[in-house]
Amino acid sequence: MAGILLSHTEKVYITHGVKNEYRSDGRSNIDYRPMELETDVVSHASGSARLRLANTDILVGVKTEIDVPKPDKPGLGKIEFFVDCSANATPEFEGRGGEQLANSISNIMLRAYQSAQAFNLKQLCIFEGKQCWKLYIDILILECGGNLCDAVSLAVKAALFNTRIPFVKAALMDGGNVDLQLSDDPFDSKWLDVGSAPLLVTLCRIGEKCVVDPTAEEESCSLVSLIVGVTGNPKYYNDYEDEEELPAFEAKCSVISMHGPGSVSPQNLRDAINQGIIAAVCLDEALGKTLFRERRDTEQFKRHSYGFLK
Amino acid sequence: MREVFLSNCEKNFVQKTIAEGYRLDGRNYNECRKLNIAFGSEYGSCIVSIGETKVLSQVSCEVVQPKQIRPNEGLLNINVEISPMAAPQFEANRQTDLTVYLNRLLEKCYKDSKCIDLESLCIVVEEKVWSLRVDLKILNHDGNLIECSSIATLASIAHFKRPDVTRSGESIVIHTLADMDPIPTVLYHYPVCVNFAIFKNNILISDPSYIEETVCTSTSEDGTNTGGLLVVGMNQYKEMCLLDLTGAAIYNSNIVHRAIQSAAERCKMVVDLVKKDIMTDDNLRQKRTKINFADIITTDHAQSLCAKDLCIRLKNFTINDIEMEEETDVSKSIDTDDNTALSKYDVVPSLPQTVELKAKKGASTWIDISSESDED
Amino acid sequence: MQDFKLKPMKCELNYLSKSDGSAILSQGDTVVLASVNGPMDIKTVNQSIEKATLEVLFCSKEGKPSVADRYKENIIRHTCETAILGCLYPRTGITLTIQELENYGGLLTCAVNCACLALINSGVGMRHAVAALSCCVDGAGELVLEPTHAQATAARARLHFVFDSREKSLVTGFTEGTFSEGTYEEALARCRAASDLVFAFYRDIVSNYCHVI
Amino acid sequence: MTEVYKHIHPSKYFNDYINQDVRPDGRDFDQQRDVIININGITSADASAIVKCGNTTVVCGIKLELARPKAEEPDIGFLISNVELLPLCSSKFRPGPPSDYAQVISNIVSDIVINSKCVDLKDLCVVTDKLAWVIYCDLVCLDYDGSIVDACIIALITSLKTLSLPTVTYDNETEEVKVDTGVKIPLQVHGLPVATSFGIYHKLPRNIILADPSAYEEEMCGGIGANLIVCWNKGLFCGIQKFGGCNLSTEDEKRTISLAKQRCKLVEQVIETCIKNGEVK
Amino acid sequence: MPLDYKRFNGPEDSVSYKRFTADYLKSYDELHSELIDETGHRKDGRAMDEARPMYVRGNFVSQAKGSSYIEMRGTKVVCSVFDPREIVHQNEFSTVGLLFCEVKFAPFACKRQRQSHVPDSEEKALSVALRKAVGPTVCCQLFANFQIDIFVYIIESDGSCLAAAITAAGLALANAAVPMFDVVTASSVAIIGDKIFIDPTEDEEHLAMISPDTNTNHGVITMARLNGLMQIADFRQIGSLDIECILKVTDILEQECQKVFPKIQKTLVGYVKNGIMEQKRLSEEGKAREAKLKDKMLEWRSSIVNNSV
Repeated sequence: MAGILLSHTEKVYITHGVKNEYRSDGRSNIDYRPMELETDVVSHASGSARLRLANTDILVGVKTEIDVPKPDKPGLGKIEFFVDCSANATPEFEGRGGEQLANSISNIMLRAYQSAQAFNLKQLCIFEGKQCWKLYIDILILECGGNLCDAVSLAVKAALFNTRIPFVKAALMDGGNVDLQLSDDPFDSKWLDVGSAPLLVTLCRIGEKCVVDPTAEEESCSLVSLIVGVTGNPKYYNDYEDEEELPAFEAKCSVISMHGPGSVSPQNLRDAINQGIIAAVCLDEALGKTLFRERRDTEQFKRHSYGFLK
Repeated sequence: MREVFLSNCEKNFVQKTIAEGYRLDGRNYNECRKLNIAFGSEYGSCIVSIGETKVLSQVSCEVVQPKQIRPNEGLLNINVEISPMAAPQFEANRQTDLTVYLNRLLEKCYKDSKCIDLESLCIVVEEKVWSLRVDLKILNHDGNLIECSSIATLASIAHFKRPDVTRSGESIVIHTLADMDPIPTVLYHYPVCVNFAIFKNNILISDPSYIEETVCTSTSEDGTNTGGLLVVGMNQYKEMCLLDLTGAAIYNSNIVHRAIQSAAERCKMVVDLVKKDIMTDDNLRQKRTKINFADIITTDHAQSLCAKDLCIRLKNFTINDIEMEEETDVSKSIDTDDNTALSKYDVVPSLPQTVELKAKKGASTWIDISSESDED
Repeated sequence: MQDFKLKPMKCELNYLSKSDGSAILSQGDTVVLASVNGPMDIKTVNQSIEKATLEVLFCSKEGKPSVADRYKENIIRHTCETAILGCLYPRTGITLTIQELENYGGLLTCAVNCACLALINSGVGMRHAVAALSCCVDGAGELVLEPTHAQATAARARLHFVFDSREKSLVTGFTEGTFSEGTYEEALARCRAASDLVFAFYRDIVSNYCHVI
Repeated sequence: MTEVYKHIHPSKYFNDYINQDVRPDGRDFDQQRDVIININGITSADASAIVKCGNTTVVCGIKLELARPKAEEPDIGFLISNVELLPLCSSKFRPGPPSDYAQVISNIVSDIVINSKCVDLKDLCVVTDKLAWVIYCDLVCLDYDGSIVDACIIALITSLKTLSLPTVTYDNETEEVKVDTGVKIPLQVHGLPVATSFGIYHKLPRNIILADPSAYEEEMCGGIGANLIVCWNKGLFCGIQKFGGCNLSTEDEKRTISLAKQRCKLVEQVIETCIKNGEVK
Repeated sequence: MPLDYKRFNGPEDSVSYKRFTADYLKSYDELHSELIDETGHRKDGRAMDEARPMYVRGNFVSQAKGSSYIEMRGTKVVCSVFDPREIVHQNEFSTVGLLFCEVKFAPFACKRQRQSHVPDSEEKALSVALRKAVGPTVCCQLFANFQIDIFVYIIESDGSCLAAAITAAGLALANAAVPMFDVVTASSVAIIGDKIFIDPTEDEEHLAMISPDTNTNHGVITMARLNGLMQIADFRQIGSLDIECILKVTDILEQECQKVFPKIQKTLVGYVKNGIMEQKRLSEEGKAREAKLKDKMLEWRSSIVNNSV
């Protein structure tokens, strides 16, 4: 993707490593690299997050706007993803170079969030058929170090978790217009329910095996990769009194998509999907626990802010 | 845009002559070419020419929804277009840096200076306002485009009249021009952009021609650039609304000073002319005289393409000398002709050094060579 | 014979100094400005090894491009392509730019005539000159040659023809509205006869300039 | 072998055929290609027609919409027709917004429909100044093999003839609109304009008129598109357009007009039978 | 939105009349009950696991190098492929050829709303998916620095558009004699709860995209398969499905793709046969002509000999 030039021998080295479940940075095939996550980094946005996964750097901002719902979906809000591949990430993104990549990422995010079981747009409704919230999710790719999709989905979920939307009172006026009343208190707002929002896991097929969280070098060794979007478990994102009473959770696929010029055998595909779901569930648990702990800390003014933009 | 190359000898020659106090067309440093404004049959259309530079401007209006942040203001859009008509190096339907530059300067000068009462363009708050669109077409590019297009913008906006509107309850009625007298646009002040070329960091030249503009912004032979273009936007009250410099940095503050002073004079002159011309035009319209762009066509006067190249400075000759020499083949009717058939070049005092070829149907050709001393 | 009166025509050549050839023409109240540049170097993709590529650009007064403008460009391009001896200038481009100044009916015929004058003025080699004329069928079914603005807008049909100067054969034709076969033939014949007047006007203009040069 | 010859020496190849008084596809100079019409094949459109003139294939689909009429003309509806020349129909066209040529064709087709006055736009108004029908006619070329205007006009008129408008009720008080698709009224189509394209091939001593030229013939006659389009509608012309190509003499012109008239009758028959068959079904 | 200057535009506020019909907004349950009748058959009379009949032909567009047309009742797709051409605006040498795919809907293709002329995100996504699906089968290494254009036009869309587009593109590529590893076919299913709709229509797809309130499965899966090599070229799922369901559907889809395969094969073989026959006929004709010429020549020679004698 990002102008990585590898010699044939280097490629063989990586491929052989993957075959023996031992990757060049010491991980096994199902390990993620360490990542840093920070939320609430952009003060002007309703919610924001910055994620750094090894060399991949993503900044996500969520903006809210009041809009009119679609005529055929009167009870639902709207969500829109916009990916900007900054030319800082790699010189190839200069001009319109990153457009294709940006389109494919925003497209897969949109598809992943389409199902109500992944993200319920009903919570964005203000007045059925008249007014709703529209979420603009701006994704800025600051640096490319492989595995963009996973990083983007993590950052988006974190940013949405961090998003507050103000309480609005709506009343129907004469002539079919809706009167909106916004509270004067900026803290009079609600959190979005994002527990079930999906995470994407990219499985890169190298040789005959699949690895998660590929580095840029590994990506260039692979002909085909599979992206699996898996819904999250709300348990980790909320403070339930009694966990026993929750309905049994089952991770579901909200999107599957293939990339790259190669093809896979049916058995490979099945294994990869299985592997992807397992990885996503682990990832979701880690993310949920971290975010929830952070929110609790913030509420108790214990939060230490660090990192850039702050 | 195709690239235009300027030869070194051309560049050097221009720089040298200007340093010596001469300009190619014989003007003084602060002398401008002849400014002419011609109005078309519709309100808000005019062709402005400064010398050979010609710009067509047309104002049109339509009813639109206002912007949410300014619900009680109308809109103003300025749109500059440079087609291959202006000069061969331009390509069709392609925006060049020059187009963007001109557009931006004009927007600064007319939108950001708030010279137009946008609130008077409002019909129904938050629902309907007039949107004015100024379309500028560069017809001929012979330097000083910014000044010419700024005068064209000003003249056409000042000349423009929008249809009258009456409100009856919810609905609005837009009257045709025949129905009800149209309403002129309210202008708080009349800003004009004046363009100067700077040579050698201390020579200030008003109304630069195409070649002067090109030379002053290009690097000289020794690789340094000591010239540039300075645009001053100013209204008739000597209030500045725009200052823009392209080219080399100025280390001589005096030059800006001089430019502003000179611009003030020029603005006054231009605004007066615009106002006067609009007045005359209005009077003519009241008398139901037909005004049309066809009026700018002069038929009794033919100019050959090479006339431009014959612009030479003949200081040491007087017209009498030449007439003596050429008496044999010059027709007797020169003097009478000069007085009766006024062609646009005969009345141009700022172009005294042109050598011109003139033909009348049926008459034999004759040559008229005039010089500065003759004009004096 | 009264039908053979055309609208007053006025023309100035070399109106623009930067173009290789230019003309401003008024026919009645309609005024058009045309400029010709070329033959000059163009992009390799647009080059033709057999003849010069003619590019026509029609600019309406109010600036917004429209589908109808492209149609006008197409008509002018086709007309001028037959008139120009393009094979003299292979691998080059000729740009013809037309600017509408005033439109009081008959804009397209005026534009074609103006384009022809500008081409003559530019010195591009030409097979023949072209003359465009229009004619309309009024409410009573009568033919009116070179109608005024009011007549043209009220007319049932408007027919426009372009003829060449050598054989007076039809180069281009375009019509608006509905009309019968008889009307068409009469209109064609009448316009063809009247085209002489336009050519005479061209000759006048050109001879004027011959004296100068 | 012939294919190679055609590629290497396209004009000579063509000339060889013309010298034998036959066209490369075996037709006579005056002969037109067969017309095949299929109506209402596209169920997602409100009316549709697929027309094949030889290889040239055009699909017309009509979509109905409702809108407020223009303030200046409150009692008329809209008829919007556009021609799309897809990149898939010929290698001459590239993806992206319509080329200049596509715009010219759109303009010609739309002019013919307006000039022939075959649809009275006043019929399309539901409530004056409040509601009117918008008929979007999208003409899509699937195979470009010349004489595109002919095929477009046939497709457009045929689909207009099969179009019927649902009934609309408009409540003046609440501004509520109700549409009943159960009851439909056929649209009144007056007249039946038929366009006939000709190519004019330059040849000494006499130019040759080619009726219904194919894409290759059009190219030989001076570039993309037909040279002469004659549109005949119930005894009247509603458009004669000639662009470029060689100049046209008076006799040639007479012949094209008589050919256009003949063609008009033929096409009329085809359309009528097609619609009748459709109704029977 | 900026106005499109290159087309005739209707009024900006126009809306489809279907918005005002009585059955515009139906509840989920209503729509759900309409899909299947009491006997377990679908609206159009098919069984759940029955695909629509498919009409396939090649050589549809005379001007293209290769083309195809596929009709599955309400879904009609045209595809054409052109000669490889040099990549424009490319500075570097690329060792593999490029595929350029464009999928477009006709403005009147969808039942509900008029499609805009400007490519929307769905068209872009379909184009990307198509490129992914046909990419593995084209021998791109054979035409370095060139690109092959594949244009797909959906004249009418009634579900399973992507599957139809991929199958059509596969056929058109083969028809254009582009070197390929294998024939690619595609098929799709819609899942609503425990029901699996093979080759879904627009209504079925639409419903499968909406999530019911209960936490049941719903979604659409499209798979493209290289039948000879038994490889999966593309796999695309959307909705919310559990793993068992996906694995089950994968098997079903493989079988469905396999079912389409012979149809495409037959069509292709037919064209090859015709081509050979045509070639034979031409060469025979040529031989006959030559023989005739030879006779004439002999005649002429003998006449000369006779004369001279």
